[in-house]
Amino acid sequence: MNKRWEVFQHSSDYRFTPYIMAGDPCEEATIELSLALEQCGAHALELGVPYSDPLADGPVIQRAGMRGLAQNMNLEKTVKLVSKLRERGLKIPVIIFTYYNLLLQLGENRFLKLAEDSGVDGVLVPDLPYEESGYLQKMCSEHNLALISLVSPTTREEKLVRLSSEAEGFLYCISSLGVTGIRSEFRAGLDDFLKAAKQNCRVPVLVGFGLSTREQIQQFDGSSDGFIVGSAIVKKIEELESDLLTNREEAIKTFKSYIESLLPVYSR
Amino acid sequence: MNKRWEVFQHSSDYRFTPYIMAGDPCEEATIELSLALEQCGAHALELGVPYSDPLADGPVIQRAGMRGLAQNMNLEKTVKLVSKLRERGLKIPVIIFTYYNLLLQLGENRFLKLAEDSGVDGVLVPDLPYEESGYLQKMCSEHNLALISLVSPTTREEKLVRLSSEAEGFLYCISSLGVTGIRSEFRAGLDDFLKAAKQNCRVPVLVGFGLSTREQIQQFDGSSDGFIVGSAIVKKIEELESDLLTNREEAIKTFKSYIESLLPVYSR
Amino acid sequence: GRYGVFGGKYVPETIMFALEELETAFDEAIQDREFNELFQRELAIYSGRPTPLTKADRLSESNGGASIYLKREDLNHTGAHKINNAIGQALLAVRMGKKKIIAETGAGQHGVAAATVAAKYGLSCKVYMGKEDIRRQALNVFRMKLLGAEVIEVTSGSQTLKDATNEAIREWVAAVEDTFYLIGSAVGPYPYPKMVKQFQQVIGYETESQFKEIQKGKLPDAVVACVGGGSNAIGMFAPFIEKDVPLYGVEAAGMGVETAHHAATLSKGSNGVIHGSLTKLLQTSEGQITEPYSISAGLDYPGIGPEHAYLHETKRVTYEAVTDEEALHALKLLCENEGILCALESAHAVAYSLKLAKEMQKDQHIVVCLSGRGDKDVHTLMEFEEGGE
Amino acid sequence: GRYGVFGGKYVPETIMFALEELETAFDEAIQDREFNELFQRELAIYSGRPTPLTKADRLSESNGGASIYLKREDLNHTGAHKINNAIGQALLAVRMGKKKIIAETGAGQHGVAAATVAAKYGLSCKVYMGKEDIRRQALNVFRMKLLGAEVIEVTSGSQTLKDATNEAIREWVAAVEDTFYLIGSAVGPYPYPKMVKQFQQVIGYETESQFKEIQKGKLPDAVVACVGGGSNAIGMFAPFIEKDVPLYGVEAAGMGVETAHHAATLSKGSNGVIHGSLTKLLQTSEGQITEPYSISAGLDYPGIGPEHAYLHETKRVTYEAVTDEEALHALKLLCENEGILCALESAHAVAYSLKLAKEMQKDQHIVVCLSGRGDKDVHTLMEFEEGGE
Repeated sequence: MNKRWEVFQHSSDYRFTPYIMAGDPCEEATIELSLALEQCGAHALELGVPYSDPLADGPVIQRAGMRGLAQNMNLEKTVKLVSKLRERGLKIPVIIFTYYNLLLQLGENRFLKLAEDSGVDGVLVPDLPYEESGYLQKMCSEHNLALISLVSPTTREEKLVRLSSEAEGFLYCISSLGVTGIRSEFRAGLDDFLKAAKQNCRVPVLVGFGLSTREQIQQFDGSSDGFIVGSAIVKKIEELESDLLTNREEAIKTFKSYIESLLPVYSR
Repeated sequence: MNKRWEVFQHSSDYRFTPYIMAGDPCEEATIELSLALEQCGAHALELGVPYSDPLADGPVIQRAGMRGLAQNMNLEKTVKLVSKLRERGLKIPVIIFTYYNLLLQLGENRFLKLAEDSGVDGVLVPDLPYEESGYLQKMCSEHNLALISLVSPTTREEKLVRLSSEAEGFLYCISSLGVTGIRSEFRAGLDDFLKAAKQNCRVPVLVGFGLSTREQIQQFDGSSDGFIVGSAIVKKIEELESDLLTNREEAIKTFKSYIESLLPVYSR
Repeated sequence: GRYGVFGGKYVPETIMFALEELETAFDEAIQDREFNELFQRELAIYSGRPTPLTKADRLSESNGGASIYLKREDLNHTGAHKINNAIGQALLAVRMGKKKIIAETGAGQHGVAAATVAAKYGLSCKVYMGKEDIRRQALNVFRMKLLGAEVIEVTSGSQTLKDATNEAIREWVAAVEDTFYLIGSAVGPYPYPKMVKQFQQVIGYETESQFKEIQKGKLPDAVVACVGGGSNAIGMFAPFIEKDVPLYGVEAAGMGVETAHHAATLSKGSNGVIHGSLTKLLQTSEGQITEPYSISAGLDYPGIGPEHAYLHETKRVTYEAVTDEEALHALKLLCENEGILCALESAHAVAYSLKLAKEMQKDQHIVVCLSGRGDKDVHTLMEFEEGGE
Repeated sequence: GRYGVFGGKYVPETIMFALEELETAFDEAIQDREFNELFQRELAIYSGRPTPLTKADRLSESNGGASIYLKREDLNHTGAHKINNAIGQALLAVRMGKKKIIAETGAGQHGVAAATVAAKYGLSCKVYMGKEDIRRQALNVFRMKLLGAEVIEVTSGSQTLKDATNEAIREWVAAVEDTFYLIGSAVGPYPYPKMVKQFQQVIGYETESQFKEIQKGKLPDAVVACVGGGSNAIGMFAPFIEKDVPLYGVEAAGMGVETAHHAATLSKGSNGVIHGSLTKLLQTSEGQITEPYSISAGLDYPGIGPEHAYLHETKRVTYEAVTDEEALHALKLLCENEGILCALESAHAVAYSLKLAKEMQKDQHIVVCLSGRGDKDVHTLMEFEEGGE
């Protein structure tokens, strides 16, 4: 476990982990948005990689991916972008969120080496379930990267025990079935699921998928150690797209006040 | 055998039997065309009845039928038209050319009574072959009407013998396979067919289907006793349609000179 | 050549010899074991017979009353029972040494079947089709051309099936010496009605043995088929006519038999001659044949096979008429409940079966001839839906 | 769940349990004699199996070389082999107590098959279809709606099959607890490739026994099938893989494998993950999946079933690619010589067989899987003809 993860683990806050898409709407914007998020109190950052076929994502993140693709953003550049973030002073753990096919084409080994060198802290591959992740798991350990595990309310009990006890970085608990996206209601019995997930977990348990308001976020404090917000933030970035390209300073200001409005008071 | 047929039979001319469509382009025109044809030397007249489905006719006579239908001409009116022709002095035998369905709907008996009373001399039903004509044959005899038989180059020998020996009025020899219409060439072996037809025949043997020029007509003199011209005359009537409706005297003059141009010199 | 007063050969003398030649050749062929085996083999290996007898469980249940079985002629090659007859006549043409076939077509189904067997057996093929139908059925015209057939545009009369048939007969009269006329339904001059029945009766005989196998030797309590010219119906009825099985023929009532827009030949027609045969037909009092109407192109014929006229007169078969709307409704029900999109023609038979089933007992069984598939009708259905909405 | 390195389950954790549940249910079902008998009975009584093996006499003669036999999957209910698998998966869904099915579709053939079995077995059905495909295939969309299915327009990505599949998977992730995902080809996460093969292998087993009956116990000298996702091919190859029979899979070369417009996944693709499975696929060097092209909508898929990727790598099956033009030419030849209008997909297999036959002896025999009928392609053919003239 590296230093950044140690800080993350030992935080007593209700941990805020935002997701943004690399290259949306351009590389420089991604850098400034990342820094702004850290300034707003983010404890870690998920950086998505644009992909032609993001089958775990809803429409908001799909569109962000299209914008990223239009910028010729790819996995290699996303990893290298983390170097730049580190140069610009980003301190929080950064997790690369990538579909498996992108990893395969770049080469798993090449990716891991590059990620390690660039200051990446973790990898999350939404279409690589535990059963298929043996090799990558092993290689991540060798490269000091956390392979983030996702667990879902549909995950069988014995598997949940195993995944939660072996989790590194944090354990990603999917709050509702379906793809990423904004939701107005959550699944009944979610608290029991989170409780079970926490039982054997040595790392913070974060809840994600569908959270878009302060009220929704606050409802999971207590049952989880932190939360992930993706689509809601990406949607705000979409709204700010043209300003982010031409009047970035103003846009970042608006963005930060949006993030502040989202966060529970006590997490800041 | 009535008087009109007797004259027809005993003529020494190469007999001219034209075909026109009743009601084409109007009833009065049919009357005047009939009288004109007699004046030009016709030995008998075939009067067609407009029918929706004239499957033995080519396009020229099909169109004439459409014009007749548009005038509401039908079988009953066609028969009654013959009365008017007689009143106007027509002396030659008149044969009603009708499809069998029209006869059936009017009623065979009703038709025969009406035909006899109206001065009709014969009936020709192109879709009633010998095999199906037993009843009509018998009834025609009772009503002093000749049921005209058609024979074709495809008629089997024994049938040809029977049809030609039983023929009344005249024997209609089909000069070529196919429907009525103008043809530029005739079937090889036609002379042998006509010869065979004449062999047992007690009535004149007429050749028809496809004759449209003086040259064609002359070629059958010798092998037959007369000829039928349908489509060529009907086509001329079609050309004269508007004049026949509005400037009839002039049209009839033109028509007569056309007929004269068609006939072999010696038949007039 | 008669069925009571109906039938006969009302054709020009020129083709009488050909009908005799055809009758002789046909009678010889069906006495010939080799020919019959060849015919059966081609039906099996080329067209996929036997076609199954499918029990329509969900449809029967939701409808109530008797169970409905579907004889699946829709599963034949080219999508309807038409191919049975086309194969039979084409094999006969080959046996007679003919190299050319001609055929008439309305919506194009029989034209496609004729073009298909012509391609299969190496014959040339001319298909006569009304100008109006060519416009409406461009896809089928294209298919016939793909199959190597020549499609002849018919511009006479009302430019539809009736006129295409007239024109095919005219062509036959002209080319009778080397041409085989492949008629598509149980109509036309004798021996065509007999021949078409012979080649279509495989439907009924298969049904009988399949039903007996399922129902332990019993016969169905009712057999239903749609009737245009009547080839699928006569083929289906064939083995049952002499047996104690109620038979139902279903005509197209179009917009209603009380309107001028229907094709209910038996219900509303009178005796007359059409296309070489004395039968019932739709005509004016003067004998002009009228244009029939049905949403289904295959039932849209002003005449009917002469044996049906006879079976109607003798009351051996009950003929009923079903409207466009009833047929459409039945088509949808069959689709939704059984996953089978049937032809609009067949939907008439289904519609009547649904009525009949309701009046029958739960332990009784109706067999319906599903004469063809409905792929060809999707355009019509779409237009109707759009128009109706 | 692997074929060499290929296959696997590359899906979100949320649906992993469903794949396990499915695999267990499937393994139990195929061990259960009653289930197998039911499946075989439905294939026979509903879809009309066995489909015949038709010898293409005139085509073979005019081509020269080996004789060509056609396995007639075009005669199945709904017009293609797709229904075999749809029936199998639907029966499994019913057995598992699922009431809802979802499916993806490109041109609409699998969508129609899925909607058909949903209607037949009383399941609700949602079909995911790209917006672009909905526009191009309005008739099939209408058919699915007639069958009672809901057609969901997919506006993501390139709005075609690939994206419809992504969207169906997304829906499955959301509704996994009560929904059965009916995949249409031998693709997707394990156990789908295994399951689709199991339900399609009836093609191969029937072919083997039919061929042996005709040729006195011999096996064919070559077996050819087209490959998009590869379900008809894997079903056809199944019984022959372990035997000494040369097998050929035919991909779509579109405008040519040297151009950017083809769907030749094995010839030109590289290892990658698509729709839950590690296989060969068409992609950029960075891993973005590219849009394939073929005149045939059913071959127009950027991936391929993982077992084909394995059979390709081990060289057990020879995979070749055939262009649009070659396929069109073969389609016409088959039409003109045999009276069979095959699907554009199947025409690729026919085209390759014609090449292959020429290199073989007169007393040798090729079996081609005629995976579907071409009625659905007539519009495309017409457009192509018009464009070409």
